[in-house]
Amino acid sequence: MKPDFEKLYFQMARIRAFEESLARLWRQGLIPGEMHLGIGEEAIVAGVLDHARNGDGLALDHRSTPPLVARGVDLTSMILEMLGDEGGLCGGWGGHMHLFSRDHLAASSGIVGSSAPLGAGFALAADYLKEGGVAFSFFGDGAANQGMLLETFNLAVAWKLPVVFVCKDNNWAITTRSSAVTGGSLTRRARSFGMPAYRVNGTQVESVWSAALKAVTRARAGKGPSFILARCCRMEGHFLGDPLVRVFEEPVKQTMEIAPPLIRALLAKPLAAAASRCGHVGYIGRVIATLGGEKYLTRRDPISHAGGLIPEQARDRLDREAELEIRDALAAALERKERHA
Amino acid sequence: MKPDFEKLYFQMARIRAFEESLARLWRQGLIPGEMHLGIGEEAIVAGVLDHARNGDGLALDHRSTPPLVARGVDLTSMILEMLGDEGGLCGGWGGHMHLFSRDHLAASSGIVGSSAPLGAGFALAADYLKEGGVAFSFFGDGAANQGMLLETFNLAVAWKLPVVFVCKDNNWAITTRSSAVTGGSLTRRARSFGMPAYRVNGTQVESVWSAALKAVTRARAGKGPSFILARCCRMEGHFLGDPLVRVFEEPVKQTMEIAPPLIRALLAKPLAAAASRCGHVGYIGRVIATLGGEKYLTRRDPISHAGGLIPEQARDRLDREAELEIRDALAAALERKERHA
Amino acid sequence: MHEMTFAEAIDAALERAMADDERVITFGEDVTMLRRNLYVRFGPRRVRQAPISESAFLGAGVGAAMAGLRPVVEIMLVDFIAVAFDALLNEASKVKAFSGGKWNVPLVVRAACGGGYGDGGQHEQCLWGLLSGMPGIAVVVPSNPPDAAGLMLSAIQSDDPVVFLEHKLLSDYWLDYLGGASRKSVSFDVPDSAARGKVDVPPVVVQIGEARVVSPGTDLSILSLGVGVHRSLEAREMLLKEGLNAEVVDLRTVTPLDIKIVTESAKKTGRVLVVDEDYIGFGLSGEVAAVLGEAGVKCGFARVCTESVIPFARHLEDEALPNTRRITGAAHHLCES
Amino acid sequence: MHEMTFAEAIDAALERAMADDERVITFGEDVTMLRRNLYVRFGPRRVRQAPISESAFLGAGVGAAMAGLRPVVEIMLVDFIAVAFDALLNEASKVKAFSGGKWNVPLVVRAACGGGYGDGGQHEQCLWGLLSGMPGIAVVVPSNPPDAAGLMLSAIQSDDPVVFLEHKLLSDYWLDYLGGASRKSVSFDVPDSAARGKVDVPPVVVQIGEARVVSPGTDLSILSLGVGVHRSLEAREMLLKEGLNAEVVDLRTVTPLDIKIVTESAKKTGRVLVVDEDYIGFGLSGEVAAVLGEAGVKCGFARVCTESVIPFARHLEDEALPNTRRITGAAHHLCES
Ligand SMILES: Cc1ncc(C[n+]2csc(CCOP(=O)(O)OP(=O)(O)O)c2C)c(N)n1
Ligand SMILES: Cc1ncc(C[n+]2csc(CCOP(=O)(O)OP(=O)(O)O)c2C)c(N)n1
Ligand SMILES: [Mg+2]
Ligand SMILES: [Mg+2]
Repeated sequence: MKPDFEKLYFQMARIRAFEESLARLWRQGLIPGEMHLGIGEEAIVAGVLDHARNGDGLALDHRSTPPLVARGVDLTSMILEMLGDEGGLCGGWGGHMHLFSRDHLAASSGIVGSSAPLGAGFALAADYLKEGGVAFSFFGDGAANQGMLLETFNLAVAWKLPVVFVCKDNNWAITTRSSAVTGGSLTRRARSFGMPAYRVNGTQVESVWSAALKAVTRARAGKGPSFILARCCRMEGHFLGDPLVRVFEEPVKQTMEIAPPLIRALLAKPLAAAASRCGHVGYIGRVIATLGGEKYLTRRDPISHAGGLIPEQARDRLDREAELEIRDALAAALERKERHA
Repeated sequence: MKPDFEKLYFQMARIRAFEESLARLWRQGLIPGEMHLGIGEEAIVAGVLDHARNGDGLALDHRSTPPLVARGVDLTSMILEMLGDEGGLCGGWGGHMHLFSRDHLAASSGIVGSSAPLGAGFALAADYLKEGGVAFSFFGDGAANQGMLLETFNLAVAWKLPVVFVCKDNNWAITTRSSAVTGGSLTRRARSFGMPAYRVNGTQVESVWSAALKAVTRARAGKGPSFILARCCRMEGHFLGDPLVRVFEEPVKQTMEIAPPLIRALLAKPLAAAASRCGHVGYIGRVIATLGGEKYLTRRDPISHAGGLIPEQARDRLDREAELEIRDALAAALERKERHA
Repeated sequence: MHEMTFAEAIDAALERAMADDERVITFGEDVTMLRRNLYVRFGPRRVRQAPISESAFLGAGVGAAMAGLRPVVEIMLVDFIAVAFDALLNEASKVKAFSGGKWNVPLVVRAACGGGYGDGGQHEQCLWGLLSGMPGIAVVVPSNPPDAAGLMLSAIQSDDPVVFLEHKLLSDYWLDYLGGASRKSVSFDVPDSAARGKVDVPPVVVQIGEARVVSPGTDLSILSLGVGVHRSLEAREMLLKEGLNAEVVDLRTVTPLDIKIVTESAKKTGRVLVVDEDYIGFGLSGEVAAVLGEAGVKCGFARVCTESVIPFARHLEDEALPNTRRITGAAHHLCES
Repeated sequence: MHEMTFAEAIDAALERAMADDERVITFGEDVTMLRRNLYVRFGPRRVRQAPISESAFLGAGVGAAMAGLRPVVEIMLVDFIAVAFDALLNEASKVKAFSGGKWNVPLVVRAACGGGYGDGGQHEQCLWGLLSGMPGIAVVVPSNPPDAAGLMLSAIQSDDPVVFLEHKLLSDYWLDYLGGASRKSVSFDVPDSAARGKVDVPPVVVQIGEARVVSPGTDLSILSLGVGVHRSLEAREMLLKEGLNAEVVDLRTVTPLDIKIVTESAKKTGRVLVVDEDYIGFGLSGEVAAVLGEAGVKCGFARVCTESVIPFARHLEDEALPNTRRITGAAHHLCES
């Protein structure tokens, strides 16, 4: 089987355009609080969810908008939700980390790791209520160290639940490099619980798609869970306005804020340890450099890659279509918001 | 290196004698509540803790007495604790699931899985306060599915903590066969987090001893945690008075209690599913049979095995010494209790 | 009406609900044995044994409930909810609000609670106050077989999460397992009228949120629940002989609290004594004081609760948990001041 | 005295404690960045980054404290304590009792709490009531820089577990991170006097368990903590103009509650209004009512708390959390009835 690349590309373009419109709204101050975007994860989301059917469950983490866009949740009502409008998807009560669409059996949670038990629960219900139904559980590499997620791997195997675990591995959990706090390997971890695990390049939609096909087929056949580890890039920092990314964007201002206390700490008496302290400052600098770097230096944009898989003409057309769809949704949302104000 | 088999045998004999004296006290009604014995785990405890030194930490689960006996905690004060005496190890406040000896850096908890983070914490402190110190964390096969334990595997590897995880695998968690609810393999699980794992026959003290030597040596050298999976037998049911074991001990009485509601359920209307229901009754019967069977049919008594490794004369002498020590401790405890009453 | 034990009443209600509604399933550790009667009837798909992974399977219960099942998830002893607390605090109790009222979680969490049999401080807690400290869930604590059956039915029928707590001193099998009741030489202060009683077949639903005046009185109101109700009734007898006529109210539901019955009783007697086996601080007894204050009822107030970690030794435990000596003492003190 | 932000004051106290005592270490997710000043000074052994494994590392904190360290464990936002609740409920808070008083756990759990910046119901909770619902731990909630520094010192010096809660509206860096304060176009109702202030160097210890009368008054007592203190002070100004003279008390410690100051204030004014950003039910406000009742203080009682899951939309959130409109309304109502 081969994927329909135009369809996949279109989903990715829709997601990207949607995320970018959220970014604009957030920067304008129209969306409160944290805002974690899924920019960089488009290929994973599109590649996996291309296999989803009506009635399949969707358990999401704090980067929940891309899968919801892919599953066809009404875009206007999602934007209205972020804007805190009572006409929003959740009446303004959920916001960007708690998006729920009962019609799509899709739920998200801001508690890292909780999308695993939730997905297992959706899969359990499918086992009773929906012949061949599956559930998708999305989470990050940081979440893969959360106990409730690990024990869910076991539960899903023990109960042969039709769930597909998708780890979007951007190698960061906020400012912590996952490789520095994660022992062993995540695919081996998943396999050790008794399920198949696939490691794919999450910026290449076709690789994700193929792995997901195997995982979903297995689940629909009643053979139990699978795990997909998809490497990707965090292109926008942890969240919008990420202070460490800002060091790159406004180097003077941010450095003025960050540096003085560091210098004080560097020189705090007793000075005995000054040499090693310089090393510690270096570490801070390196983390900031890498974090910012991912945004500005990355060349692993999944959209460019997917765009290369289809004719240029098609790409332009799909980009336009996606732009239009998002622009319309945005306009409708803002108009309604206006009317309400 | 070779173990001192007489020393190991003596520890095992002490543990067995101690556990048996607790069983008697419990049966007499002098100890309240649940009572989980470590009978069947002697070889694991003795084999591992032979490598323990002063200042090493000990994090225990609900079968905590054997390791405490092995580490030299005062036996009289432990018995007094079980008897609820204020002169007990914990003033009568802890009881058999919450035994604490600060002097031995030994603590237990009745929450399944919590001995892992606790052991990691002891190991963390050793890293600062005790050059070459290690911590031992004991738990069961059921606990190996507990999230906090799994994430501690990762934490211990990430932080290179000097902890030795010891899983006493009796293949049961109360009435649940672990193999029925555990995916994959436990040694692979541990390895997948990035630590060495050893699978040993936990009824053969020399095998345990050798694996523990490697694990402890690694930990003391600052190279991080290891995992030991030691298969053993649950010889006394889950706890004393285990109702499923009682079916074997008082078949008529217990069957009269257990059977009627089962028969009612078997015949509950609508009867459509009666055939499969018979299968379900069969399952219940099989679990009871296996559970009881372990007690009455087992031939994997670690004590007999260890006894075979030393001259008969030595064995008799050590048995006698152990008996005497426990008898004295018991007498002292009962006397003190008497005086208090 | 059938004569049933407390435990039989609960399982009869659950069995009835499972027979009536295919969506009702139950899972948890050892449930195939603990609920073996249900297992025989309904088999391993609807009575599922779980690994020791409370956060995974309670979290899965939330998801399953959202997706259309009506799971009754067993957490064995309520103390163990600590390892799965997120599923209640941040998931189950919040879905309805987060979804703008569009999605609900018909989940029952069933757990045994309470002490009086010598298991110590990690296995004998009540925790109903703590569990009530978040909006969005109900917590019920029956004190006798018909209420137990009726509240279990209500809990299963509820469209929102309910924690159902079963006191171990009332449930013979828990006492057998954990108290070691196979021994003739141990004894427990089990209130007889509570451990057995007549239950309608099918059981009559008891609404969540409805307290009940068990014994009317005039001098003070003793508000309690679970085993505390029976300790209070015993204390009532003693107080009667000493010239005090206490009203005993069985709250039955911790949250939502039956404010009407609580305030009416307090207004009538002018004195409220809360007998609560849960910890004294920041829980049910405080909430009672607050709703009385909010209602403008200016009455005497006292409480007999558990004030420390529950000690292991039976004699220490008996003193730590509410007992008739402490209740009558507090009642006298309250009526004198 | 140095002028410091709330956040600087806390970290100054922590830095001082780390400099004075080698046994003090701190760990948690992202602490190398969140506490980068400490990291530069003390390095990766004493400022340790942790995987997202709260039950493992909080449980390890308990063990480390038992074994002789004095860990300050960061749980980022207090909401996340739910995944590590066992370490507090069944381990840290019980070791002292279980060991017969022979062993103690000098552990500080540090977490950010509170709302007012639009993050929604899983990230803005207070939970201090819930955390106080078990014997054996202390919970402190400072409302200004000197108290923040003084309570952090106390917490580290305490031989028993202390939860230290840092309100996000008072801590500029949290507001920057989570509220997106890099945007000029968003605003928060930050009480200025609280987010910055003069702090002694070294900071002066503030004893755990000591409340403080912030502004004396005669007509009613407003008891509050954290950001609520500042909302109450603002309300006090409005009430003064309307002819009501309110006393504002900053509780500072949730448990152990300062019963003396609470009852004295209540006796003096005859009316108590609890302003508590935490959930209304089964928490601090109830406990205040109960200790007043136990002390025989018959006074008016009302509370302004959070009554539902905290909604995401800023306008809904502003109504859900205690605000001056609700406080003054409740005050008038209380004084009229
Ligand atoms: C239980 C819990 N701990 C900590 C947090 C704070 N937090 C939010 S996102 C995040 C990082 C998650 O990393 P990862 O799972 O890799 O997802 P990513 O943000 O990289 O997509 C953390 C630590 C949380 N929300 N929940
Ligand atoms: C978190 C938690 N869940 C459940 C229990 C109840 N429980 C006590 S012992 C036990 C079985 C433990 O099995 P295992 O770890 O294999 O130890 P074993 O008893 O077989 O030695 C269970 C489920 C508990 N104490 N704590
Ligand atoms: Mg990540
Ligand atoms: Mg076992």
